[in-house]
Amino acid sequence: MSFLPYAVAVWLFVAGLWGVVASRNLVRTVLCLSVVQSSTYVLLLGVGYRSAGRAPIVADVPVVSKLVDPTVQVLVLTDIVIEATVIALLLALVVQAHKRFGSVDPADLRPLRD
Amino acid sequence: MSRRARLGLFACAGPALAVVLVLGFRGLPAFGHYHGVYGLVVNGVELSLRHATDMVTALNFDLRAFDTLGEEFILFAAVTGVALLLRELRDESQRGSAADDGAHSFSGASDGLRGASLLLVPLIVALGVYIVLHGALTPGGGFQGGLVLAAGPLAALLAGRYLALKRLAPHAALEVLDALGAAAYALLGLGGLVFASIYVKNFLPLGIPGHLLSGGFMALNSIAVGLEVTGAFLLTWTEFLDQALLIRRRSERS
Amino acid sequence: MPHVSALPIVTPFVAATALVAIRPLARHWLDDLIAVAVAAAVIALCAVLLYRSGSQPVTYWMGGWRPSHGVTIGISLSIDPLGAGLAAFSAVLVLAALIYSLRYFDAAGGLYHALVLLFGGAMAGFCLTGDLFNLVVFFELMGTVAYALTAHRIEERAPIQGAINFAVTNSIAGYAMFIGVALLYARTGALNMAQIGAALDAHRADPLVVVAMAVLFAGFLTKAAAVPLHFWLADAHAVAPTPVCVLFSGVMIELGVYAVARLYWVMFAGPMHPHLIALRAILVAIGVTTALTGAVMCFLQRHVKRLLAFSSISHVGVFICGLGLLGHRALAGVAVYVIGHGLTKAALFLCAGVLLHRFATIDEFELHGRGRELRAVGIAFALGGVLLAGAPPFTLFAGKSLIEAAASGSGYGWLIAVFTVVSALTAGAVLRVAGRVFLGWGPASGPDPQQARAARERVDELRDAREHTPRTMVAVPVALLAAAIAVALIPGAVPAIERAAARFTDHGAYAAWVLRGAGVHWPAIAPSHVSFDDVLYGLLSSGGALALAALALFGAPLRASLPGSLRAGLATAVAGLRGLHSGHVGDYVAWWTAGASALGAVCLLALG
Amino acid sequence: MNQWELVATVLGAGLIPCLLVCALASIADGLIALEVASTLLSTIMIALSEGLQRQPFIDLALTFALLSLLGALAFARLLERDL
Amino acid sequence: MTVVQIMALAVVALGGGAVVAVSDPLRQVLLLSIYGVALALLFFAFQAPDVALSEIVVSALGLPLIILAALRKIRQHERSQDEDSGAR
Repeated sequence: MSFLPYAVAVWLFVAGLWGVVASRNLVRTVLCLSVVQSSTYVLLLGVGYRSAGRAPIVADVPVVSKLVDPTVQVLVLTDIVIEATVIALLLALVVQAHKRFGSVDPADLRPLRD
Repeated sequence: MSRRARLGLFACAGPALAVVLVLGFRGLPAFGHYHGVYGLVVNGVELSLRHATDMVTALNFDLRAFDTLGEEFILFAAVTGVALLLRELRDESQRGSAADDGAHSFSGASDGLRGASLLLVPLIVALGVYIVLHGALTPGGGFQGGLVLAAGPLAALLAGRYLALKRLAPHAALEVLDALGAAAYALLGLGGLVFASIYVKNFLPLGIPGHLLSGGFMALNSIAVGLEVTGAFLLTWTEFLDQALLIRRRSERS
Repeated sequence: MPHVSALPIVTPFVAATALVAIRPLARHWLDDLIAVAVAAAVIALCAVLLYRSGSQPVTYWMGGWRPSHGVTIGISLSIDPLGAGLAAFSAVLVLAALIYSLRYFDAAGGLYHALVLLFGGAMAGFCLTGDLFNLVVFFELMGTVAYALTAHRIEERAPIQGAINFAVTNSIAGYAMFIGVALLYARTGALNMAQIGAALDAHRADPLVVVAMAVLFAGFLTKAAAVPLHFWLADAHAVAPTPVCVLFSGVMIELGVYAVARLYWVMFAGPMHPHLIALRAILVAIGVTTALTGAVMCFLQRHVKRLLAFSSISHVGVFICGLGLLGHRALAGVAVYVIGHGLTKAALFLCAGVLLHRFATIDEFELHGRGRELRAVGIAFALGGVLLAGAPPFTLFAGKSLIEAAASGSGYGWLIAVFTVVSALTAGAVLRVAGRVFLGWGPASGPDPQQARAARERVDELRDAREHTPRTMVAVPVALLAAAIAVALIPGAVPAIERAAARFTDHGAYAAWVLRGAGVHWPAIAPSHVSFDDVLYGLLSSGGALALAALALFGAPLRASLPGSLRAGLATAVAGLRGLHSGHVGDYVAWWTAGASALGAVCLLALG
Repeated sequence: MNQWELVATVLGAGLIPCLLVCALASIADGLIALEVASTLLSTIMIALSEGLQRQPFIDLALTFALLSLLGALAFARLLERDL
Repeated sequence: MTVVQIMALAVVALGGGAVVAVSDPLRQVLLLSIYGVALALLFFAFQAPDVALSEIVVSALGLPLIILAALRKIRQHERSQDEDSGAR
């Protein structure tokens, strides 16, 4: 049972990649990418969790209590910002792709044939 | 490659990758049994040395403030990139005359909806300000609060007339807000260099733990990030909404 | 402790925000002035760091969070001569790109300059940081900026497609890195590379460490464009604005190789030491595959920028081979080669940009003979080809002979043959283009005419009339070529790089000066000398390049005399290789998965 | 495990039917399922804050309730032609 | 490992699978939002309220708005293309 979070992370990573590979629509590609990325959140937070640990905020609990690792949470915060920005940028590209190619199927986006 | 070949390749490679990852992950400490020292030291250090009670924010804006610099500039770069990619082209035009307003954007908002949304605006803004300012004390901080702040004007945007409200917050102003927020974060770090001779050194008085202005320059960092995120998300949203609602090719008739 | 350590990163960031903030004023000359001035200032700052770190490496703890009780909780910049030198080199190329952009195209006011400066700051941060997660953050920042810059010309199709493929594959590479960071953090409880390395020293390599290394390497090798993680590169580099290509091909992909080297020597050298021979074989195999695939694809192109892009892939293969030899001499060779290649490739891209600017196409056959009037550009282009072949005694030659000497020393003497073939093919392709475009040699029509369409670009983006080429656009590539010729000829330059590489590869000393601030006494390194054999190989690859170019231009009768079955077989092989570079992002991700899982599996089997 | 966590678990399991409706039923039904999921999360977060005895975390439930309201508005307006 | 955590992990695993498996992008946006809700719950259960709050603000409003606007632009553009081809 204690492997479950890591197993979920592997599942999300590979399933998301499958979605990207199988996608016929670039919007779907982008959304599947965000699933791939979410696997890293699960992994990181799973790594830093301590049994019966409390959230690392000592406004209302004593400092000496058992706290979970705050560092991984900071890494995940950065990760989430990266997710939001990359998705915005990619969707801007997809919108332009539809203007230029008239399609968002990656199979139709082939200006360079060689 | 044909679709079939592609899926076939992945059918071999994907499970192989999963096996590789699982083999690696088996070396991880069992869930809940993590014993790294980094977090322990941080939990010990922050309250005593920096008078902050939210360790995550303290890490974000003080210990690992340099990472956050990178993070803020990723956001800034992405927004600049979106502005670059969605710029109006020569073969496009924006339908922006007053006569157009309402005809094509979000039409048909009832007065009730509009009123309710406008009532939401101050509530959301107040919440955003609260989250930004209490970053060092309770969950939240510049990023989360900034996004909530951006949601305030958005409520008005979605309920009312898109164009009329967009005139109040034009792209240029939002770009400036975004840029100033990012610059403020970088310059607060330079403050450390100037006053304490090390970049991102916390150079302000630390205050009393649990009080609003505790944690030295963390509160200011949080505000800078909040401003940047507000500008960044409002800009991104309106850029995309412009594309969806206003910008048309010259040849198109709506 | 030099106070300027953080400034090469922060100054361009602040300048970029200023450029965006003053956009409502919209003054072109102001944008240009700020951008160029800041780029020049960053070069000066990097030079200071290079000078300081030459005598003693610098550790700069951000926010003053020095390690306490042996635990690092802050972020450090760990500046050694090689890192500072690479930062300075990237800053030089940023300046070159900005000066070239002055008259090249009508850059979207302010935004373009801001993005280029952000790119420069991110590269500097990537080179200087000593923190693993910080490295990943700067990787993502470089990526975000690069995706946007690739698609700068949104009026056209190819840039959009190239940027999408670039963004998707490199984002996945970034996620793989996050997994690597999480694994190492779980094992060592640290994010500082030196401390991770010190913690890993205590144990043998177990599957967790091996997988962490494999996913991190897979991530950075994606940025470096190692086969089969390389597909995005040609799509992106062929279509990005020419000045941006200078940064992409000249230094960005090399940073991927740099990161692999840094991670290996700082973190994994301890646990991997018993498996040195196996790891060497793995990396050299990747390098050789990359070098040969890139070289063949390069020779097959008629889209000149795409040709140069594949040539970059091929040279990255050479870098990976040199790195894979896992010795300081080979690494020094790679460093010298990176400088020479970066300057030469930048100059070649800029010459291609002149053609594009003037004739609105970059197709080799459409340009047939039209370059006659651009004599200076033609000479520069051909000279670039000769340099790329590794002709003695210039910089590329100096780097290659160092790698080759190291290869013979560690039982990989056959790599010399690979390098010779690779240099001959990539330089031969460039010389062929030079002959066809600037001298009008060879036939004026070629295979795959549908490629020509992709090579044309719209006219109305450009600010200047097409009748003449602005002087800065010729001066910049000429200056870069002059530098490519001169660097290795400066007395003491190559030995200095050898010393820097020897420091770079000293696993124990790195941990000592980063974690304990210990003074470091470097052992003296006997400088290596160019042997007669090296000159011979250099001449051989240059001669091979000339012969291949001549064969491609005038060899039609010879090719026709080959037996039909052989020709058909070759054509099928070529079509198959091209078919792999389909431009379909799903294909690329499938290949990425295959490459990453293969790397992981091989590492687990050979190193576990 | 106290009664609050039990409540949270039961309500959390309610997210699964929401996923099913979204995946299989019409878009309009999916939108409603999303609203149900939002309500569920707000409630779960309140329950968990009580269960863990960390009352300040109720902030999260409040923020989410407000934002999901706006999110629903955004969905409704931008999907108006597809409903 | 608590029951809440197991439940949250299960919902996340299912949700991620659902987002990947569905092919209609519009449906995917809805699923992605619910997936975001599930992730926020997971983060909360993992004692990471800061991260949960980030996920909430991003997945409740930040991203769906962008994706929906992009989809609407694509559909509007498709319609105008159909009109163009119909007129010819």
